Amino acid sequence: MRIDGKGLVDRSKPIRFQFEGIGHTGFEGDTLASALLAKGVRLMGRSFKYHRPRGVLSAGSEEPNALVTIGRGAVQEPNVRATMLEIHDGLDARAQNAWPSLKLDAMAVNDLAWPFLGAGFYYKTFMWPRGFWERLYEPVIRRAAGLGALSGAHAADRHEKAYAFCDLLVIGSGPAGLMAALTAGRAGADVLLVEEDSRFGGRLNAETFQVEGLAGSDWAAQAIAELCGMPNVRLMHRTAVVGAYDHGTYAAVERVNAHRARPPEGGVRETFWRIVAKHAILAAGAIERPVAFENNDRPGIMTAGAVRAYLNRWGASPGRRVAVFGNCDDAHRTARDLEAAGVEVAALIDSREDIAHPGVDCRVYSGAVVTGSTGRLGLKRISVQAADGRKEIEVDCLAMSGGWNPTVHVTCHMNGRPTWREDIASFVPTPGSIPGLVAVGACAGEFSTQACLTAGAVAAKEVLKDLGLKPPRGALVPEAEDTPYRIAPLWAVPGKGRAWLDFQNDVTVKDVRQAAVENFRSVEHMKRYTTQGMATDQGKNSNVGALAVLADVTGRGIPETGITTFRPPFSPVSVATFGAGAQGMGFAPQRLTTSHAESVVRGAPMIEAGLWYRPSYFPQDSETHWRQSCDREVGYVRNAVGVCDVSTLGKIDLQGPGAAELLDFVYTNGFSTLKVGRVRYGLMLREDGFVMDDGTTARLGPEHFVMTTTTAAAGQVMRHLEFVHQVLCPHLDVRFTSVTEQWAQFAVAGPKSRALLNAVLEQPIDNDSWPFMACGEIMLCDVRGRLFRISFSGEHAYEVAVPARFGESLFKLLVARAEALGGGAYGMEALNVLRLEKGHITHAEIHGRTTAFDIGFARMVSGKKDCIGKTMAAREGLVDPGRERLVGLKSVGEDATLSAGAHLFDTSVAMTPETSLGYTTSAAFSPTLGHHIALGFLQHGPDRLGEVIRCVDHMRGLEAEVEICDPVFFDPEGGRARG
Amino acid sequence: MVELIAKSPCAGLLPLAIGDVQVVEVDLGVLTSIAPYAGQGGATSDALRAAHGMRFPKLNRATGKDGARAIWFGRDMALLAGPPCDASMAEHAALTDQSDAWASVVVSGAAAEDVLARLVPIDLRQAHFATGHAARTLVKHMAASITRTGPESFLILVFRSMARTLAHDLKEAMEAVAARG
Amino acid sequence: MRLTCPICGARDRREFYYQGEALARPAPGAGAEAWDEYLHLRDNPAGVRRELWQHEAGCGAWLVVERNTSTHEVLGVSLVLDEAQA
Amino acid sequence: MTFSGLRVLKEGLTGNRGWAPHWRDPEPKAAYDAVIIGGGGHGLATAYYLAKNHGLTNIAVLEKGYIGGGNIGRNTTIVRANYFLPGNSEFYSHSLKLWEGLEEDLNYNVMHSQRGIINLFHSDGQRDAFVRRGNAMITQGDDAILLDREGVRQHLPYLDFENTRFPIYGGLYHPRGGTARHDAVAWGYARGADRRGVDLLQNCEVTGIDIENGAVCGVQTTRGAIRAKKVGIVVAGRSSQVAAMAGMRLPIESHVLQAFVTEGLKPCIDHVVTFGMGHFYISQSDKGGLVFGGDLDFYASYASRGNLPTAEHVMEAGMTLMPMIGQAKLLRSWGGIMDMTPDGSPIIDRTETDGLFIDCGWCYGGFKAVPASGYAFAHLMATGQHHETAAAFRFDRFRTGRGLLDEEGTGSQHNLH
Repeated sequence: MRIDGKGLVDRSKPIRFQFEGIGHTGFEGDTLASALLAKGVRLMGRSFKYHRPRGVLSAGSEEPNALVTIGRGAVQEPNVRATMLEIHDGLDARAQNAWPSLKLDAMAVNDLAWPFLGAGFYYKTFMWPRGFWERLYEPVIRRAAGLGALSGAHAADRHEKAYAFCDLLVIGSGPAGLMAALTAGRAGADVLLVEEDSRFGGRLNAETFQVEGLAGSDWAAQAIAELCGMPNVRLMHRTAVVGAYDHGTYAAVERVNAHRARPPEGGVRETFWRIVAKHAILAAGAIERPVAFENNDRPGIMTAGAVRAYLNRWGASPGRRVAVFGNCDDAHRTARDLEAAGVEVAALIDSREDIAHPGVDCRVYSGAVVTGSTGRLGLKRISVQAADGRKEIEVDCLAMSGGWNPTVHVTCHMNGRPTWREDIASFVPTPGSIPGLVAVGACAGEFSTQACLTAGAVAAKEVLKDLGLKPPRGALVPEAEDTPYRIAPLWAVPGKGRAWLDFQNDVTVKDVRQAAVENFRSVEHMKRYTTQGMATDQGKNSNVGALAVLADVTGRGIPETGITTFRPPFSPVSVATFGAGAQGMGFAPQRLTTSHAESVVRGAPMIEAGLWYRPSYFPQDSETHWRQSCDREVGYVRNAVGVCDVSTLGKIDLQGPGAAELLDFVYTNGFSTLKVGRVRYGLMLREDGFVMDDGTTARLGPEHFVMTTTTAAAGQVMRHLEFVHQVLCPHLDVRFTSVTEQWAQFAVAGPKSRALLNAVLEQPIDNDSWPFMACGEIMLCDVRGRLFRISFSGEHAYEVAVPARFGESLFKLLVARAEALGGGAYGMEALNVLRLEKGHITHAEIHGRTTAFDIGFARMVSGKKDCIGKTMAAREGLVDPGRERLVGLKSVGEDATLSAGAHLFDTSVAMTPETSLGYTTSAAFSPTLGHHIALGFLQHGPDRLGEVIRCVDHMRGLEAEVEICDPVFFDPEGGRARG
Repeated sequence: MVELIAKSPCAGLLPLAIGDVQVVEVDLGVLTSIAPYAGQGGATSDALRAAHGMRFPKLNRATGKDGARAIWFGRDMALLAGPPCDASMAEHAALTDQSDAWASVVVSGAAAEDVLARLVPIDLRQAHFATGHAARTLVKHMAASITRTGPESFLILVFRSMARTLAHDLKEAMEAVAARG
Repeated sequence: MRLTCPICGARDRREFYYQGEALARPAPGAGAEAWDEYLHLRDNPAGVRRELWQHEAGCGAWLVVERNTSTHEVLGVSLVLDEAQA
Repeated sequence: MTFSGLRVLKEGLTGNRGWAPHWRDPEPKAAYDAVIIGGGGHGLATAYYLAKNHGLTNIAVLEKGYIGGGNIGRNTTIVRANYFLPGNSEFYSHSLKLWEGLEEDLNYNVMHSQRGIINLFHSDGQRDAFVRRGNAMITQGDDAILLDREGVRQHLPYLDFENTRFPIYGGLYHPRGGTARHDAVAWGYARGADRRGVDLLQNCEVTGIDIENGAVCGVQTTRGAIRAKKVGIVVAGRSSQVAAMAGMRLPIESHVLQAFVTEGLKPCIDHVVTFGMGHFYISQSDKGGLVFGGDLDFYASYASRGNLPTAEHVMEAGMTLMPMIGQAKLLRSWGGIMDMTPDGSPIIDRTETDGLFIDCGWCYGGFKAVPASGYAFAHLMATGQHHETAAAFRFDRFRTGRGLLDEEGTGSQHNLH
């Protein structure tokens, strides 16, 4: 029922929206909850287990009952709190977890079966017959469980992340937060004030108190106006601080456009803020707690503070005839405010015997409790046990207050435990729980407006002191309401029926009692056994009540019983917001070579390799299968000349008098003996003796080297070099830096490679001027470059490097020349076949579990010097001849397909883990040899050359007899590379 | 004689102008990383001043000006941007040509700070990161060098191969900031 | 989590690479036990320990970080190179 | 009391007055034949199998807090047998077989759900690695199926197959893999052990291990001294501290692993899905929450809480792989303390002290191992001999290099597994 003249909604701005398919009108400033209550709609949801009819319990983000689904398809959002959802034109909200309709929900039969569905019932049944769990029970349970539904469509709205830094973060803009921000802001501090609500002011907007003779909400508006005028203060509303992390880092979610149907073009729905604050003041207020009595969960029963909020802020009375039930003076305000607003108050029921007169006209029952309620889809009547007997009172709304719980949650995010305060029967934050953060105001258990204002100012002054700033002069704290907070704990009203503690998860006092009986007496056990506190409100409404009931049945005090841990996030965060910027390609950078565009133009499928993209093969029109392209490209290299972009390999430039010594230490083999103008292959171990990486290193000058790494390990090797230099060998005077990106480098491989190069080099080369493993500077089309005569394919080959700006141009030139010579570009598939034919290893072989001994390179570990990994590589277990060691494999008789990942067995033995002698790492069809070849690791491998074994790939359904051979299948003498 | 055609890292990706923020690719000229050898820091700085008229930058700072700038580039390293590094420096420091290794862009405009706040995990506000300040940090997932070159302009370097991702990330941030109005 | 790099100042954890406890590399001939200790065995205290980190996405310096593994409190950060000279 | 549907019915009709404690809270005795330090999943399972398989019932489990309060109470509940190195394969294969009979064995519904696990791969190289793994699983007698891209699409149509940073090439499907209700596993073993006479001593923290001339003779606890000729240490997350009481250093560094759960949702993810390139894995609990996690925070920690960079990375992985979960809301995050070893594999071994045994180093693979770990550790404690399925989990493999079990191939840096 809307009350004329009350509330902060803008009645000149009506808004049309739908709930459950029915159109309603609300006003700008309304939430879905306030707008529906104003229309007399009380039923808004169904509970999780028993599908009980539910209405709003609260007026904030802790709401456990009124959860709805909005949007459709790609922007469908389930589990939206009606209490936080700002209505907007076209809003279409639907109830959840109800079928066929909210009013008539078939699953409500569960409520009749409640005696069989108590705490933990499912641990005791559904065990027979075996196998029925997956097939029958679980599917039924899964369908019944859950709240709202995802649409299944890819998310469509954009989200973003951002960083913010400040000297002081103020969390919450109620009286304490505003006063803290004003005090620090006026002193010139760098302040960030964040407010979860759409409107600054906190409870000042929900109460009728005056501050400095102004209405609370007006004073708040005035304070905000002053803060907006300060260049050193930033204000963020619709922003919830959801987590406190180490060293002053806070996570916050800003609902930038989440209160609209869709974000504007280019805009984001929400922003995930990483806030770094030197100091933080937590002024998050408090959350009122319900009282447990029989059927205390009916639509129309809500917290007293929520009733005041709807009445005072939104001008909407949740009922026409309201009763108020509480255990503290605070509840009396609700009766007073309602009466002042002309709403009929049927009764004020206070569980305490002696209370000061609340100053209301309605009938006051002291020492009385509400013992039950009736009304299937909404409250009709309450039963009251009063001093003068039992009463039945007709009401459509009950405002209940069990007292207030300070919002301690964020202070527990770093394992802090709150402290119990007997006088207010609540937990308060333990100082120091979050380094650099102080809690003030209601969230520190100070409940009067005056106390909140003062505490905010005092806390801010402490921060100013630490920042070395002068606090503003003059009397700062305005006059405000300062009534004491009187309460006598009332957790559960005795009774036979079910009294709800955790509304959403349907956990009742009975369930907690039963858990205790079954010896789930630890608060953690009770939580896990009953699911109390595991609903979407994470126990904000139920933890303390349930804990008190548990303490009572186990005969312990509340502090001894302890409390479960509050963990981030404070309020739920969309995965799209927390993971913003990653959908599609944003998850990791894309690295493109200079030949990328040209490769794409040539139709090459681009494959991912260590964040880079490389061409798989270059198809030609006549070709229908990648193998045809691959075989042709292999032919280029074996018979004419092929060109391949190898720029993705890591390149590290090392200079200085200590360069050679550093290389000697990181490589198993020596480099100080390498001549200037020569290249050498090097093997690099991890300190545990296994192979880390391999590659060639060229000596460009007496103290100047260029190391190449594999594409995959480039980053790891760079970090390793820094480690070795800074940590292990600081005495070495060497400097190194990555030049991977500086050079575009292309392999030119094949019998006609020199012919091709000589057509573009200013100084032609020959076998004497540029023998195998030679390197040096060259001039190529007026560009200074580098030429390395190295070969991964085993052919007469070179790698030519030019500054990257010329990469695309040179690639086109080289490919065109190659084509003129009967060759052309080749991709990763061909490159892999070529290296395999030569028995050259890649990370398929050096996969982190193989040693130099395993790959047959033991002789490459120099005996003359120490190197990283040398000692541990000599461990007895790593030099055992029985280890799986590298061999070549080729099919026997008619060619059979060999595959990588197959297991190796002796012929005619049962295939068991014990008889598995090894596995294949790489395999391909060799067009050069006309049959399949593979590399693999085999126990005693090199000692078994010539023997025939079985190669079995269950996954691909392949099996073949293979002959064990040397890993080098082609040109073992290596004459072609030298020729 | 065939001529090789040069192509800049951000060719076809930039410029971008969204809201009141602009991103343009800049040609910084020759880039040379200068890493002084042990105990050669002072000599390197003197040589740099003699040859190019600017000191070796202090930690997290840049010296020089547009056209000839020395940017602190990490532990014991600076990046000389502009003139070819004088050969005499080689006796004090390791010199490495980086001219083609980096994509260089300038982000400018009233909201440049807001745009970068979406991508960079350090405080780039004027009071904490003034003109002439330089940092090695991240731009979203990319290692980067960031230098404030003016009240509303930042010079950003990332690996050449990541130019497309840089342009994409900046564009999304600029659109989001612009949409806030 | 933030670490204060002696060169770059306070930075977010995402800029750093963590390697492990700061230990001295044994001599090549130190024996199997010494190498087993270096590579494998750890005191692994629930409290303060010295660790090796690298400011990988920043200046590239390797750091010795004194940190409490129970509270994540950082007691000190220094350059490995300075430690070597000290 | 035997649990059954009938029992639930009977109690329901009689006001649920007949329920009894799932386990007793006995006072500690002065001496036991054996004590197990640690009332987590592995410790409770050890006690259960000591009693069931070896008839040792005069034993106690010493738990410093409440039983099931360690990593068994905070994990992502995945159960699988998809290892490929000999030494691991047979162990996890045995564990899965025990899982498959666990409800009947314990008379407790641990909700073991064999919904199938799909490990996605994103390159030819990864496919080959998974093929090797799958072949090892088949050879071991377990199940594995290689799915191509279309095969994955049939199972997981909601993945982004068009516009994701690491394109999906296919997956290794392990139909018998799945999940279980983690707390119920602890409670089921606790109840099973208790019914066989084992004393479960909660709030009983071990403060010292008594050793006389090379042999263990008891422990000191916050509830008094307890004599025992055999002591088993099973305290994942605190292994180094407890081992130190016996003067041992372990090849372990403790790290934090975060996990996450969303608000309840109607069924939308029916399998366990893992995304190697993003270090991301996800399943949906029977209650409806999406349960997911990623990689370690990578710094040593006992704080059982993590920080933002890893959490963000996990969410980002989810968004590039399956953007349909964008509007699911993260409800809760937590962190567990992981015993990280130099090869990523566990230790079930005797120590240099007679009668003192240890079961540790589960990294973040401990949950699925609970049955086989308890089974093998009980065997070791009772017989002094390694159980055949766990013979490889020895200390000396690091010193000798013999029988290292490095499934990741990342080497001896503790946090890289």
